[in-house]
Amino acid sequence: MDIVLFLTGFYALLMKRNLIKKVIGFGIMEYAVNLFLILVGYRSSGEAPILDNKASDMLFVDPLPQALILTSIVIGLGVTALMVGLCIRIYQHYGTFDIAEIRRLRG
Amino acid sequence: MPELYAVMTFMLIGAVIAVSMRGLLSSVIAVGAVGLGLCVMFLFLRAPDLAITQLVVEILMLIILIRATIGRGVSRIHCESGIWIGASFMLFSGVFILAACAALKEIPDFGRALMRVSDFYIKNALNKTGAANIVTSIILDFRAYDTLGEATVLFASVMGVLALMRKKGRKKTDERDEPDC
Amino acid sequence: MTNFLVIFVALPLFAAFALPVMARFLKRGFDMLSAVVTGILSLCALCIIFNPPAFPLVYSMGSWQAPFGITWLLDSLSAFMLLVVNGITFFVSVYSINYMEQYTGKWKYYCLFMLMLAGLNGVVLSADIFNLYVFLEITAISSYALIAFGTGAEEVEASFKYMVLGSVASAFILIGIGFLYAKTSTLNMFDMANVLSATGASSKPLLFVSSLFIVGFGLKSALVPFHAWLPDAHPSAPAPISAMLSGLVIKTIGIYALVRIVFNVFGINFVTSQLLLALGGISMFVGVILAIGQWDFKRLLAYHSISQIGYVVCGIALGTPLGVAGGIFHLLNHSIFKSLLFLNAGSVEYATGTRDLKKLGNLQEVMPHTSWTSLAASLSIAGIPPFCGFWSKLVIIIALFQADRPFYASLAILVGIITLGSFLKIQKYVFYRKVKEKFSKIKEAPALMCLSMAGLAVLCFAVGIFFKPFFGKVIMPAAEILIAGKEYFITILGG
Amino acid sequence: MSLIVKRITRYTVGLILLYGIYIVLHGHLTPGGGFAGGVIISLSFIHFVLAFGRKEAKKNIPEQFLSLGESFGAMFFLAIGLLGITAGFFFLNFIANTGTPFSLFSAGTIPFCNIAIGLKVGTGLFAIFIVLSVFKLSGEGDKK
Repeated sequence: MDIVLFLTGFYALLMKRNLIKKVIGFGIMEYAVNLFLILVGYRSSGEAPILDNKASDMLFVDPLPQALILTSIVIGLGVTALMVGLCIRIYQHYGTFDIAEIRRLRG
Repeated sequence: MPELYAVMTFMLIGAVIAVSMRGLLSSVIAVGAVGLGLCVMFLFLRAPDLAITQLVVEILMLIILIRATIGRGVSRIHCESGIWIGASFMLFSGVFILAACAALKEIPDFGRALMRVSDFYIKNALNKTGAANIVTSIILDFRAYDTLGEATVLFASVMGVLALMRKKGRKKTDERDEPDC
Repeated sequence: MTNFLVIFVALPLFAAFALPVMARFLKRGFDMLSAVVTGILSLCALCIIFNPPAFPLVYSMGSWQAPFGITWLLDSLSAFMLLVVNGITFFVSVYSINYMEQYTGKWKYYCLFMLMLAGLNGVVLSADIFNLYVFLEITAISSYALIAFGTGAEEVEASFKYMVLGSVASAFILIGIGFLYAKTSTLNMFDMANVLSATGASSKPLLFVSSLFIVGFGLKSALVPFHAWLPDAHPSAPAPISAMLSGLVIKTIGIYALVRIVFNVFGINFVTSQLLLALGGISMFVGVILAIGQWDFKRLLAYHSISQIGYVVCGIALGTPLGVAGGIFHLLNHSIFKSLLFLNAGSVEYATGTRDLKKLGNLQEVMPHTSWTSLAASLSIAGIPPFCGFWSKLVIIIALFQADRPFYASLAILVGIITLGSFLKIQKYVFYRKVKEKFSKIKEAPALMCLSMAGLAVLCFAVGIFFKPFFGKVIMPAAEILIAGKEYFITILGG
Repeated sequence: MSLIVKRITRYTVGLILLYGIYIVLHGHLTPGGGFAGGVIISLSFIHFVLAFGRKEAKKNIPEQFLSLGESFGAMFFLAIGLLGITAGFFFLNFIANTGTPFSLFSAGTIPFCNIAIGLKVGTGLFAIFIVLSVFKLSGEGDKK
């Protein structure tokens, strides 16, 4: 199911002709990747990886993928912000978000 | 885990809506719903750190996206790309799904992570670093260098946006020697 | 003294972080900063090459040992890559002191430039697969921003195209990392190689992951089915950035990372090597064919980049010692002469304001320095004997024959001939063709630009002349690491 | 924006800011951390700008401190890493195990890293927002 989500985003990123739709597709794709990573690290009946004063012998879920996802969320945010910036610049130049009309560079 | 499947279905529907909606604003909102679904998912999967981060990042991203789209002429963009590209995409996704399923069989089942390295983190986080939150102790101590990279990515994108949004890209030839800032 | 290594990432990062602050108080001077930083770094890289510490040198961040913390690995391959990256960056940053006068917001340029350098160095040194991804993203994001630095319509569009494809590539790579983590439950490359060979050869997921990585890194390095962004992105960027992108970025975050993972972590097998060889052959051929019809100076060069990357991949994918060495050597040579060519194109554009080959002509009289450096680079890329490009192409072709692949070998020879023709065209149209008195008022490019171009041209020549000791001392040890395959990483973990 | 929004914003901005700072400071004990807290801090500023408009915001938030704050945050973080070298390694947690566990002052360099990242992220994201929205107002209309 996660793969389908990934493919949905991928579809939007590659096929859609609207730039903002492409940004959205990128966002969805990134959600799918993050979801995949967190599913990898889950352990049945595990606890959230935060220690407290009491019990020491608990079963935790894998904390390492969580750290990775934290990083990848941030990277996604950075890329999205830059993409939106580019979109606005493109809109300023062409007056549209449609890539069919933004084909100055070909071949 | 029925609730996981429920949330995942919700996310999938949200994603499909976000991709297929005509109006930009509604698809932005739909993608927000997908993000919230992911946030709930993180909570179910025992990752509160990620849930908080995902929530706030989602809000920020929505604000930025809405600011970017609002007021920009939503010229209706109709026809999709050609049939050939669509067909090749279908082919590619079929192959991708098959290959991924084949590969997924080989990795450990859901809920049974191997955790060779992570056990070390769990056992030693408190007495080696003193932080109660294991995730924090990983990102800021065991793998702090990654976090430096992450901060740098953000810095790069801020600088990139600043550089992109300059008033004027190039100087005219006669004002080359003036200092700028 | 292993802490010495930290300078390669920390110094450019510190410069990048300090630049916004400096720009507030100083009006100029930050252009010198980047030249000084890269100069120091390239001196350090030279020191490592000529006075090597005991290889392989493993540096653990925060004293956490290999599978637990992030580790760096310095061996002869990464030392070689460090030399290439920092050396070329030094020349490019000297060049950009003058060239960037035509743009506004210079400190932002230098800031992004330093970030890019830090990202490249981080990728080269890293021995942790997720850390490699993070630094790859730093490089990629700063290069997206730098391509669009002119903020004109074409620049922005090319950058967007690159960004879409680049983020697809990143997503593929990240999924591949997720699979690997699920399979091996570690992120460290040494440990990963160990686990993968210990759990036996269940090759199906490994094949899937390697195809994910090939797609991802192939997108980043513009191998042919994935090359769509490169001919737009490289010409649109400012000339120093084109030189960086073409000379370093596609190699470091594409080829080097791919090769490191495929050879040293997975261990090369028959299928991947065939796949890579085919990709290399196709890119070699298609790139040069597409280049024939181009009349835009930089775009033509960009297509030639695709083709030359094909040579590199072909050589390395062979897996024989000679082939790998030839591939690595060609990587070095290509980064020298292709950056030089892009810098030449930049100074022609700087002086005349156009890069259309049909409008140029007779620049040899007014821009002598640009002309002779460009001649050296063209001869080098075309494979004329005393220059460096000849030797590496020769080595690759001999290796192809030795490995009993006459088809690829003859393809390589054919592509070499077409390349020669294509660069004769450039030389003729830009520098030697007689045209009317249109360009008589043009001045030669400013001194620092000439200086850096001359430096690179001399390098072109010197590497060709001192081919033999250089090849034996620097290239062969680097190639041996790749040949050693995953056993190499396993021994590092054990020792 | 209407009066109600402005009035409410006046109260909530401070609360959100405080909450962000809390998240940053307690990153090593509870969920959250420098990044999430930093985003919350920047969201509180963005909230303010959205409610009051840019001109009012300019009076209260000096814009030139944004990129300065960002650089200093990043440099601070790098400096913590470099200080580790004095004890032997890059990013060595050189003052680990000094405080008592589960209290605010524990875990060596981790809280400092959190503060640095929080500062950096908060100012940086706010700078992105400001730049993107300012550009929208001024730059449009010169289509080529």
